[in-house]
Amino acid sequence: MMRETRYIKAINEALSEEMARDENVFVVGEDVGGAGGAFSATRDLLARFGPRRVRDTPISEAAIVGIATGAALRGLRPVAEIMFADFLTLAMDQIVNQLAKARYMFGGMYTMPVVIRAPCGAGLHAGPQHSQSLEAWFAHVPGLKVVMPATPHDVKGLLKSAIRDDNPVLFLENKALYAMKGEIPDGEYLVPIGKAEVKRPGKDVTVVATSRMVHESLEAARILAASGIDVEVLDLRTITPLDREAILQSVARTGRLVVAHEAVKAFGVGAEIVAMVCEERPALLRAPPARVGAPFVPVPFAQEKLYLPAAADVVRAVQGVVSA
Amino acid sequence: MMRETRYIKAINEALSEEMARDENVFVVGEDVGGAGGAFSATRDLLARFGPRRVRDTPISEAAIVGIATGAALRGLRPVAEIMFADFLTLAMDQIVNQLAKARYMFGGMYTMPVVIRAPCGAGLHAGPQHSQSLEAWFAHVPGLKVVMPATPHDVKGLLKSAIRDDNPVLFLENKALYAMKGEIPDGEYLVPIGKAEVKRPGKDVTVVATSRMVHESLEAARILAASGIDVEVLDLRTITPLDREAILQSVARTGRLVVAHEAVKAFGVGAEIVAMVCEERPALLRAPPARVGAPFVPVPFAQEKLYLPAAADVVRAVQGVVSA
Amino acid sequence: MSETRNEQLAVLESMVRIRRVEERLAELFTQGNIPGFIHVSIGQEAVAAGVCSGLGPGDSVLTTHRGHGHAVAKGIELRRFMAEIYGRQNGFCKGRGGSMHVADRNVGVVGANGIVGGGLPIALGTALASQYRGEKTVTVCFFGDGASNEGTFHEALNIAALWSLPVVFCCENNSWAQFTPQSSYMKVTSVAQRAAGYGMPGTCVDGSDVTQVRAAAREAVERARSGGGPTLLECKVLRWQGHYVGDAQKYRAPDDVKEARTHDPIRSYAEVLGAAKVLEPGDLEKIEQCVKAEIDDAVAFAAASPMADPADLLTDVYA
Amino acid sequence: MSETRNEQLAVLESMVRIRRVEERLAELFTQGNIPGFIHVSIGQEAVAAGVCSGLGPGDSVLTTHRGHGHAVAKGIELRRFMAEIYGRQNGFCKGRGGSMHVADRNVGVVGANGIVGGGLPIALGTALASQYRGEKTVTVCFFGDGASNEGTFHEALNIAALWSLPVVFCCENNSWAQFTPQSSYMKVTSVAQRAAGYGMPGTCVDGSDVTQVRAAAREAVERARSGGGPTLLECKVLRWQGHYVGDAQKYRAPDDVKEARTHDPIRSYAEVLGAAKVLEPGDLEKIEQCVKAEIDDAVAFAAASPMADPADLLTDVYA
Ligand SMILES: Cc1ncc(C[n+]2csc(CCOP(=O)(O)OP(=O)(O)O)c2C)c(N)n1
Ligand SMILES: Cc1ncc(C[n+]2csc(CCOP(=O)(O)OP(=O)(O)O)c2C)c(N)n1
Ligand SMILES: [Mg+2]
Ligand SMILES: [Mg+2]
Repeated sequence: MMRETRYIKAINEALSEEMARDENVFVVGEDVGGAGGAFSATRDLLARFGPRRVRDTPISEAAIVGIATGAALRGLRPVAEIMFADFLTLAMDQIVNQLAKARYMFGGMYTMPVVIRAPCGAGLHAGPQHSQSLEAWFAHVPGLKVVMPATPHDVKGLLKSAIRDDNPVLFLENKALYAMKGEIPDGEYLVPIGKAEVKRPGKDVTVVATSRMVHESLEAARILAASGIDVEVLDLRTITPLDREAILQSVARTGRLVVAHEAVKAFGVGAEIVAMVCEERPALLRAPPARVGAPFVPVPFAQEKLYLPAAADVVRAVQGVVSA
Repeated sequence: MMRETRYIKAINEALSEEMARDENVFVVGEDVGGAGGAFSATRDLLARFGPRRVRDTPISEAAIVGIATGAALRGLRPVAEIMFADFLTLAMDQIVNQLAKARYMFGGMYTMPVVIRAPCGAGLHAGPQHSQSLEAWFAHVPGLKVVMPATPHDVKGLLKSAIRDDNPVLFLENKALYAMKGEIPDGEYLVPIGKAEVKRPGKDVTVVATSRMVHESLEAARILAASGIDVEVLDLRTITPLDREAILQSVARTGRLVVAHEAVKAFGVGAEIVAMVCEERPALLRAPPARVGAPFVPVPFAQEKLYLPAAADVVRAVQGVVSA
Repeated sequence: MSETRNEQLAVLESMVRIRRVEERLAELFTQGNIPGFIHVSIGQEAVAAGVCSGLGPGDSVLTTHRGHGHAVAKGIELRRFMAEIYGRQNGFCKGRGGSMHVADRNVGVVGANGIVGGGLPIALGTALASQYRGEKTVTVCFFGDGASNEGTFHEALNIAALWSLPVVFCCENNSWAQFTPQSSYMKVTSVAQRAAGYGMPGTCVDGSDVTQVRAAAREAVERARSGGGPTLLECKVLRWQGHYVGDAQKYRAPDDVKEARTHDPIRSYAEVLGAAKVLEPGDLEKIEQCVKAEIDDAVAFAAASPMADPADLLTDVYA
Repeated sequence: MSETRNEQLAVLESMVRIRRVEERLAELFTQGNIPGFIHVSIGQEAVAAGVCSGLGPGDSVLTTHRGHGHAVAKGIELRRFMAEIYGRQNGFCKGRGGSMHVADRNVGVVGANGIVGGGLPIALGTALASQYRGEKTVTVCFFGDGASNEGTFHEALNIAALWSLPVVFCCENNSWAQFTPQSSYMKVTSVAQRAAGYGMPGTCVDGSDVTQVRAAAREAVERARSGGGPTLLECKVLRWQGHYVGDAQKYRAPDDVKEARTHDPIRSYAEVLGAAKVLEPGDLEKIEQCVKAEIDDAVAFAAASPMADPADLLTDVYA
């Protein structure tokens, strides 16, 4: 049986189910307790699980990640919330030099089952310091997994998998999707980390998309279908470990590649995907690949619509690739 | 007239000359004063320019960048030192959300002439938290320039240009090169930011290299010359703004592309360069491109030699590309 | 202290201006004229007006997400201020910053900041510039009690004390950080008491009493200006409204809100000035009229300003 | 306090072991047997030995770049400790960490840290785990006076006090941070005085006197263990040597070094125990012999251990 829920509610369910399942799971972050989270992800968890397992913190992002790291070193399974992904900048040492390296640096002595949830992306007019998509940084850090779910279904299944994963997972939710509705199964289910999914099959061109751009790409596919171009939309879902197989298989089917993400295009995740295909399987490509991403500019407060990559940009890129 | 100097001494000269030239230039950081810097970059500056312009700080990396940002907002030209590039993680908010965005976010009200110097790279057995190459992160941040000089000549000329630049420049020195000797002109000279340089012309394959990998690539070129492969080594020197023209022109001459950097290969600077060429001028390529970079692993303490990309890796990549 | 009547009335007017500007902002936001978020400082006006009354145009102010009051008190031009909050091209930041990033270097509003605690390290630099040049100018850095738990607070206060920088760290302690009460984020209730750990004087005043604020600020500013170094000045205030406009404060006891609203810095000061015959019948009405006209004008300007076009959006990333 | 002779001798032995281990490390480093950097704590042994003497194997210790003493005092196995510093595959971290990252979870050496101040937030988590599980275990987090100026110090102490975590923050105040004297990085000279700003007890003791260290640590550990929350324990010590082995300390007055070396925690404690007839003639020699044998054995083990091969290097990035 399926039922409809919102993206943010799906997150809340995943947290609640995993906390009920495993006594070692707890959540920690700013406003996560009494207030139920800045975006309601942790609503009612305090009432259900009590203050031991739902921990409000001061505004101290580095410490939030440190708490998670230390607790994991001693066998707990923390889920930390950083209120906006932009504030991960305040915890980079703790994430990159401590958490991500702990297992390797200490010779495999520890497992580090930490999830850091953070809402990324623009669309709420939250301005240049509250709207960034920084996944490319974290994808460049050995020891981290990076997940970016695009739908209510995936966000729930992936968050549950992330909590059960024995590695640090940076879980980047898209706050512009929080209100989005979608179908999810009634019972428990998991979505595996590291597996992309074809969200729309097509034969002319592969659009590898992440997060909100999955929906823009699906919209682009609908538009392009009218002019006879059949687009396959591959939702990457996980950035690292990158599902190279799924990308290569899709490109093998379509012969053409477009990558679409909301982050700044330059030095973004799209570069790795394009480079990987061009290096490893260039013969698959019948046309040069293309990338869609934001211009090399901070996210502006007011004119987000002019700034943000959208379906029209994907349409243009696909048309370019198809006519090349 | 040319004379020989070391990379670290060239930095020291650049600082000293620019401080003498412009009263608004000052240096700030940990151990930069009485001690002359952890690696001697600021040696004798305190004696020459006094404590007003050579400022020892507490171990407070975020504050060091904040000092520079605030001083620049009021018209000074700070040169901040972060002792190891790995510690930039402690100042990411100040660098990315404050310094890099200030000009844009405040509508062009300010110019932000800040240089942040930081030694990157492995080779000194300094371990996983003191050896990283993180330039790809900063290249993904609009508002920053990112410079990585490979020679004593370039480090001096580029540092002087960085200090005169009206934008924030992240100046990534390679600590494994500090002791390296090279020729520099006697008089004043500048090396422009944003211009790559052919360090060795060749006709069979272009190796775009950064920092220490320039030397490894030159060594690879010597080795390959013996087997009749003529390698062009293009020293990128600046990561952003990327010198696309120089890259495309070189590939136009050679028809083949290898990118070599010390940073982790996945989601590194090499991805952008490969993607850019494959997207924009795929016809230039007679063979698929290749990247050389570190494996997806933190930098190990002891076995750096097994870990670090070196001439042999460039040789292998070039051979692969040439025989493709 | 010998104060002219005009000075006192100017302080009152400043508070009234802040209150009315923010009330209007809340209204405009609720009507859908303003994108994003709006954090008002209603009830806390005495701090902005009191502290800024002792500053000159060469002095610098850094502020936060809750920064309209500080900008207005420091003399920001209302038209381009309002246009910025509207997100228009004629705003101070060309519509790229909005409410959380208003700035006007000409009157020393260095900038607001969306990162809690993000301004404190920057204030070191603006203050250092004064010292470096031998100027007698000072920096005031405003921040909240929540911000006092960020690492940047600690790094900044330590360095300011060490270098004797001409800066006043002004903490508006409203005992809330977003939706969370202070007891959930710090064990101590006074931020000023942290000053001792840096070798810096710390004072705490009733931030609803503009006379107290002005006296403490004058002392701190005077110390900074004369080379005596920084001060941590804590002003205890009460948050009348939610964290942002539209926040129904379900997490907060209604009585707490009611009690907060009994502390009205404007009404109290008007009473004080009335009792002292400084404020005469009709004066307050005149102030209100004058402020209303300014705001009407600014809103009209903002509403008539164009949005940025695509080309505008790509400029100013680099100089 | 009623102490057995054995306890006192064990503390003395612990200090001697630390001293001799580090002297040997310095020698081996100078001879080129050890890659990277080595930061010794010679002269500061009373802190490691004194604090760790009150801890059990279930208690956690986090340490720093200058962390050999803490690891050794907490009972790290010397063979794999030495092998790690040699960078060998049989080291605790398979040669990937080296001196700055030694760890042995089995004896509660959670890990050393190359990032100054990096351990303090992590100590919150290890202490929280004790509280979460209702264990009576505690965490001790060592750090330097330089580290007390990082933002992480502030965030960590605030939260530890707020949550009453079972943690002792132990600051070894040696009045140097690398090549820079304390007067250049903080205005206050006592770190303990910062505790008040968090609502946490702070104490300062002579860190060259192991008896004082033990008494203060016992009190702090007892408080933590019994649910009384954290303590900031400052131990004033003297740095005999340079920042790292090979640092000629040109930036430091020779007299300062000479003076530092007059405070020898081992000699003083041996004298105290000698006067009390706890240490009898021949005891110290026996300790020295025993320690020397352990170290010889560990060095032989390390030197005979293989280096990692390329395949080893790629494991353990993920579980
Ligand atoms: C680094 C950072 N963390 C969290 C936030 C989200 N946030 C915005 S305002 C706020 C509360 C700030 O409290 P306080 O400093 O007391 O200021 P107040 O809102 O009470 O004026 C929070 C948590 C932020 N903007 N920046
Ligand atoms: C974040 C960070 N900044 C700077 C350094 C370089 N560094 C290593 S040790 C040290 C001095 C530390 O001083 P203190 O905390 O007093 O410890 P001590 O060395 O005196 O034991 C510095 C600056 C570092 N490792 N990490
Ligand atoms: Mg507050
Ligand atoms: Mg020290």
